[in-house]
Amino acid sequence: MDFELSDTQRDAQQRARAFAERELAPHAARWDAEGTFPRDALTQAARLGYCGLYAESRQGGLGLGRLDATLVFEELAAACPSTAAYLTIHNMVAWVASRWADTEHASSWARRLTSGHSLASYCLSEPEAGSDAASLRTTATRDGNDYVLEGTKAFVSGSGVTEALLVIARTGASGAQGLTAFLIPASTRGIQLGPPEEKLGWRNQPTRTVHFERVRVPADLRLGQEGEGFRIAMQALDGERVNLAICSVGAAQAALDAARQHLHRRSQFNRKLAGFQSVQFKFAGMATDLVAARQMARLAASMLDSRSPQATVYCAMAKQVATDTGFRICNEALQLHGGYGYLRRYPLERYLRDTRVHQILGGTNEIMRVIVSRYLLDEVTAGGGDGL
Amino acid sequence: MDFELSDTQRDAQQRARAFAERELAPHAARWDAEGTFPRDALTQAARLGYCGLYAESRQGGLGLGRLDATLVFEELAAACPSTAAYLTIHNMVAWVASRWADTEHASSWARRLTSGHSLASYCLSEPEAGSDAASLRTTATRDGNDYVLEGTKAFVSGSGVTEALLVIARTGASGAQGLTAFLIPASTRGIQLGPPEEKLGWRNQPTRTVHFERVRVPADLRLGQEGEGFRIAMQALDGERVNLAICSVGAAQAALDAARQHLHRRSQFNRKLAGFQSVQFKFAGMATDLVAARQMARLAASMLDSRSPQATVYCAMAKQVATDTGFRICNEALQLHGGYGYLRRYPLERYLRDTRVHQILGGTNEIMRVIVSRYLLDEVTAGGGDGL
Amino acid sequence: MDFELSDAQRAFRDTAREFAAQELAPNAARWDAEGLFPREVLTRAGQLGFCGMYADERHGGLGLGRLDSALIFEELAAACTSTTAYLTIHNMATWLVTRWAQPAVAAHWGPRLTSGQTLASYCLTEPDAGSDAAALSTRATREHETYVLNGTKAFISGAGATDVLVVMARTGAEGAEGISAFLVPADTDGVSYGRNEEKLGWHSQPTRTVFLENVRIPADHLLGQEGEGFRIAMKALDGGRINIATCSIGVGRAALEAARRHLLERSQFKQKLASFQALRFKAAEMATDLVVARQMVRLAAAKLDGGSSQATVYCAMAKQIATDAGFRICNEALQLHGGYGYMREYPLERYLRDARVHQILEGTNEIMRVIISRRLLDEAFHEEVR
Amino acid sequence: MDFELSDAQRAFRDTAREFAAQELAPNAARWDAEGLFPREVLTRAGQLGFCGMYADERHGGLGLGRLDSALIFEELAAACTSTTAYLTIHNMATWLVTRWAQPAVAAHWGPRLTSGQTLASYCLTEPDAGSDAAALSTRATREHETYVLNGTKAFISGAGATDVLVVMARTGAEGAEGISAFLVPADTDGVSYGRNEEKLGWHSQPTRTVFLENVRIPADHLLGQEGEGFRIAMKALDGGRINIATCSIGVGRAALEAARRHLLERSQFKQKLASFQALRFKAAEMATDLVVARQMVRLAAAKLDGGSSQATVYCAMAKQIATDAGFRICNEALQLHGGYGYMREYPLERYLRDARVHQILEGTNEIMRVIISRRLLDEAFHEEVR
Repeated sequence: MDFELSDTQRDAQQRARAFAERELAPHAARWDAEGTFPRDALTQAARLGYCGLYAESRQGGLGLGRLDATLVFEELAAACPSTAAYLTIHNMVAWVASRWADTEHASSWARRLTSGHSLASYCLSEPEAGSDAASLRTTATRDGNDYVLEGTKAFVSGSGVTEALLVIARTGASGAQGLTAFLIPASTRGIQLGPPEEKLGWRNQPTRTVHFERVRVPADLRLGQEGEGFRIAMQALDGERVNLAICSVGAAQAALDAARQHLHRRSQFNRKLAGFQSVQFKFAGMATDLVAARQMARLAASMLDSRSPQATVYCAMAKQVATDTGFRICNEALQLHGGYGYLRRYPLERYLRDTRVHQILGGTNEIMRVIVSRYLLDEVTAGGGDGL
Repeated sequence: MDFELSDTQRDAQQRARAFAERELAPHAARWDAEGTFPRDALTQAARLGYCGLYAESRQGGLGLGRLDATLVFEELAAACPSTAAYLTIHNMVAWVASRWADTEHASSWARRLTSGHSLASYCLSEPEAGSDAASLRTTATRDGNDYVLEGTKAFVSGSGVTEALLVIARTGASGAQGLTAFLIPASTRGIQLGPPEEKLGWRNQPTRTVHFERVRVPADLRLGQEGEGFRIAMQALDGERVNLAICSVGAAQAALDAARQHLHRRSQFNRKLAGFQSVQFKFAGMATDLVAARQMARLAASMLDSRSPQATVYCAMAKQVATDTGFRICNEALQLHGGYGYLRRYPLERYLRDTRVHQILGGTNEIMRVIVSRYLLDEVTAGGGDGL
Repeated sequence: MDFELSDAQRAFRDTAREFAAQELAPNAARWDAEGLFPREVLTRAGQLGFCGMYADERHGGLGLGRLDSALIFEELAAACTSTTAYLTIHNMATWLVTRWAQPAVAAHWGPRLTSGQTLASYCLTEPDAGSDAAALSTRATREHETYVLNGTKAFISGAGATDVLVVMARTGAEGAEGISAFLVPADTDGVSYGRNEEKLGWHSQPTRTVFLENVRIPADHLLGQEGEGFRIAMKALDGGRINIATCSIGVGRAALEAARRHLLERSQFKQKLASFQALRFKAAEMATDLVVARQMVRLAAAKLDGGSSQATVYCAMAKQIATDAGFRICNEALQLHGGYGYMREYPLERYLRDARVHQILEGTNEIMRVIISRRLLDEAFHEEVR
Repeated sequence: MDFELSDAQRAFRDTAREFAAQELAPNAARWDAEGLFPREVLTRAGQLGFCGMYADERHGGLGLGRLDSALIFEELAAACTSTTAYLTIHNMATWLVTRWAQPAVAAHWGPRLTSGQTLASYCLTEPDAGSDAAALSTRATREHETYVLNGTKAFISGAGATDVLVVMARTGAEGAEGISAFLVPADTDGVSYGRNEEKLGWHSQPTRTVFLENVRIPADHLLGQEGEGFRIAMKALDGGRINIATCSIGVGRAALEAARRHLLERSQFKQKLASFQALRFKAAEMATDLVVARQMVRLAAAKLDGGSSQATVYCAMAKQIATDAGFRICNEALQLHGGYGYMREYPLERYLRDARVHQILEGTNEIMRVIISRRLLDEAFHEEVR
């Protein structure tokens, strides 16, 4: 057991921080205000390998571990939570593509994703199947060398500006076993986009409903085998939960840093805010919770890296704790700013808006509790506190 | 709408406070340490009418409203939470007896209870039916002019030192409709008591399991009709929830007062504890929550008084909020005392122990949420926030 | 002690509910999206008396108590929190004018304000005096029959769209005793505005910095006496805190109702959300929190109506509890909506944005704790606050 | 960075678990009820090295790190928190002696302490210097080859049943720099004890006030140098905080396991409690909180082992988070047991009573916030604590 970052890890962290401060931080407020998708910055990020951080190296990814990836995502999220969060989705898809592409056609797409030449969206949720992925209704019907997709996917991040869609669709019977994964060019005929949703945050990435009307996809863009889609989707989600957790940590760290500066700068009643004990106690609580949240994200990431059979449980724990903590810290940092925190001139209200969705996406935090309690109470081999 | 106490109410409050300070406060710690049931003090309380506060006046009760009763109970609980809590149970039974006694035999018992000549216990919960009262298994079988009771009641407060037992038993089919209420002399043959339970708190009142083995009860000690038992039990519980709520408020007020004194007396780092802003903020939060909890208890009591159809919901809300708040305030007041709070020399650890059970008794606070959510989500006529 | 609404109170509430359903609810999302200040609707509210609820009847007010007013504000806020919050500020300013202006000034402006023809802003906060109002530095200098005002006021609701400014300025020495209150017509020379601040919420009302540069007003525009301004401001704030707390109750109630509908309509895992016990418990807690908060607000309003010497501490308690509860309920209701909660198509994200500032305004909730602890720890009033 | 336990760590943990199951778990309830200090069992713990876990091997210690020790303490605390908490104090005192005593004194007392033949108490707190340790007023006056100690120490765990006292006393001026540390054999003339304090929990260890009246000890019983006592005490406290935090993890774990069993066994409304979603969510949150707290404790222990300059702040964080979580988990587990949780027949009420004091001891959790905020707000170390 060793809690220190290696020199390599520190280097990666520093490089990410420098990149984020240079390429993301100066623009984040504007992207948010104008709803600009930061394509150029993502291209810059791709040059550092950030579009395929943990994608397999045989497909052009950096092949890093998930723990290493959290170091990068945290730094990016501290500068622009929304951009970092989109990038984690792209990385998730790039990883799935790199891991399950087993045809030349699919591999060529995987390499386009890991290199950042193409960007990706993830199409899992449906209007009637949010938390309950096993009940998906979008169908993919085999027809010669193609599959024909029909259905609707909701809450698709990046849709409209991305080139590739990872789609989970039903090729077989109802339930989890009937699902299959496909990597589909966004320009394929029959793909219709809904209008961009107006959202509380994540405003620099479009979110749309995606309709599939007789969308014909060559069979060599299927990822994995028929029926393997649910397992792929769940594995992808485990990683994405850690990613969302660490993005919340990054944003919260930025909020805490902003609060610290404000407390030293602003005076009331002839005293710096930093001199009031109630403020100090609040700040101490925020800092402590932040360190704990970061540890949980890293612990879960390392469980994924070591392929622990309990990784799913730890990812769920980390996602719940870190995204709840992240939002709370952003909210408390806003409060410490008083009226200024409510204004767009300061970044706090943006952090609050951007982190809020982390408690919902990738499985709501209620679903995280479902996962943890199932392990705790239903599985034969699970212990109580001891088995954790 | 009027939030001020009337002069009569203030008088009642002051009288109760004076009684509590004289007869309860000086002995509470000793009763707790030695497990002494305060029979004499209860007899004194009876002289003021406190054994039948809201029992019907035709049976010797004071016939007060529930709101008036909360004023008395709060003051008693501030001096000795455990004694006050027992007294609320006695009052509940006395009220049931006074309300449903319809024979001379039963009425004579009702008058003994309201006058405090006899004390009462309430036998509802069973080892296998805690929250789920409708599934009670204790049976009462009609045999000529008697009923014969068989079964076991758990967690019976006062059992072994009280003279009368209010017992809910099954006379009919399964479910809530098959239950009937009886008032049974504790000396009746066949009633066997388990050993006194060792408990975290409420140590000046014995808690025992009560076994009924062929206990023969004259039919004229039945309260109400056959099949009315569940309804009686639930009405009794509504009132008892308000009582527990206000007992928590009383204990919390005492804890807050103790904390206030301590903060003015104790210095650290050359400053009174009351001078530290973090301490001030904690104290302010406690005081605010306490006022809110008291309001909820009074609101629910007034709903009972006006026979509001929503009284049950408000009683559940008040019980959950006030008992959670009461425990939290006692716990925080203990913390403000530092190491001293952990010692028996100070009353805080006793307040903590005594209030803890209020979150469990009279329906756990989880059951309170069941009640509120049922009203909110299942009843056709219920509104959301608007209907409340 | 009596917790029932009177018939008159029910009538006010019903009128307000009807107005809210017709005039506010259908437009709230649009006003938010487009940043529209609904001047006309406010004037229509004035026709019902809602622009001068607790102003006296001589000046066209309804002469209601704070408790009565809270019932009305709750209904309006459940339909559009942001607009109602502005309306409460207008009511506060209107009350100030009708209560403390000299007769001629009150006679002129009072009926205009109570009828909603004229709208008001309240100018207390300054860039360097947020929580510490007694440290404000805007100056008002007496010159013959006029006062000349110079200074900067920050976070002024309605500024730029209103006709009258109630301004706290320093006429004397440092500290609270040197402050006086003034009525400043917004079209007076020297009044200018910063840009409309972009904010997390409260989009249906502009927030601007107000610059006062040699603003010359007649001397009779002084409200109350010289040096009385801080006391007036604090009295206004007691009521303002109840008002903003009521706005939190209203929006919390709307959020709870939306959550309730969603739980009853939406299915996952082949069951209505309303059948999942964990979500049921959450809804129960939200409802309970709402009732607790509402009781506290009504208690505080009654204390203010009754002239209790402890009204300030009750108002502070109500403000803290209700604005915290309001935000929490909105946030939890958003969560119960899942992804839909995050979208503008549903009102939850707006509720969250609008409710958030209530924990900051009219004294942050930290300042509420300062007030409460000062009374209960430092002073001898402990026994009375129960 | 590596979150896995090594084989050696697993072995220590398993040994501790076995010992705990055999020697502590079967007796914990009785020790609590009867107020027994289990001296013999502590000596048997010493035979496994558990009385000198991080004392050096030269003096008979195991020479483990704090992280390794935390693994052992967690196992023991899950079986009997109160006894384990005392054992952690003994370990702290033992480490102090073996690390700072002069060679002859260390050679004499070290092996006795690490083996558990001799037990120790740690005497820092005074009646008027609780959180403010630097203000302590016990004096130690040098007289030739002796020191003479006078003063009163409060809340001393084990006092009256232990053989050695590690005492902080003032040899110089006011403030932290004037404090020195001493080893005082408990049988020295002038050492006397107050009555065994009645406490909410921790009944298996006596707590007494220690009176020092002209207690004369050889001058070589000074630990470290004169004036070094406060620094030594603070170093000891860093470790002590991890220890007490670990005790909270242990008892929290035991409470969670009990709750888990209860949920799986008990039925209401014809269903297992484990099938009610609201209770399932509660259990999930308890488990998550436990894992969070354990990670924080291990992180802090690793920082201490690695000699991090920020170890103190991590230890403070771990202490606050873990002792708060431990109490909360015990309290929630009690609630999940309903009425049974309140009865001594079940261990929950004991867990609650034992865990409660961890939020107070070794610096209250309020003092933890003082430490954390001082470092992160006042000093320049912010960037390193992540």
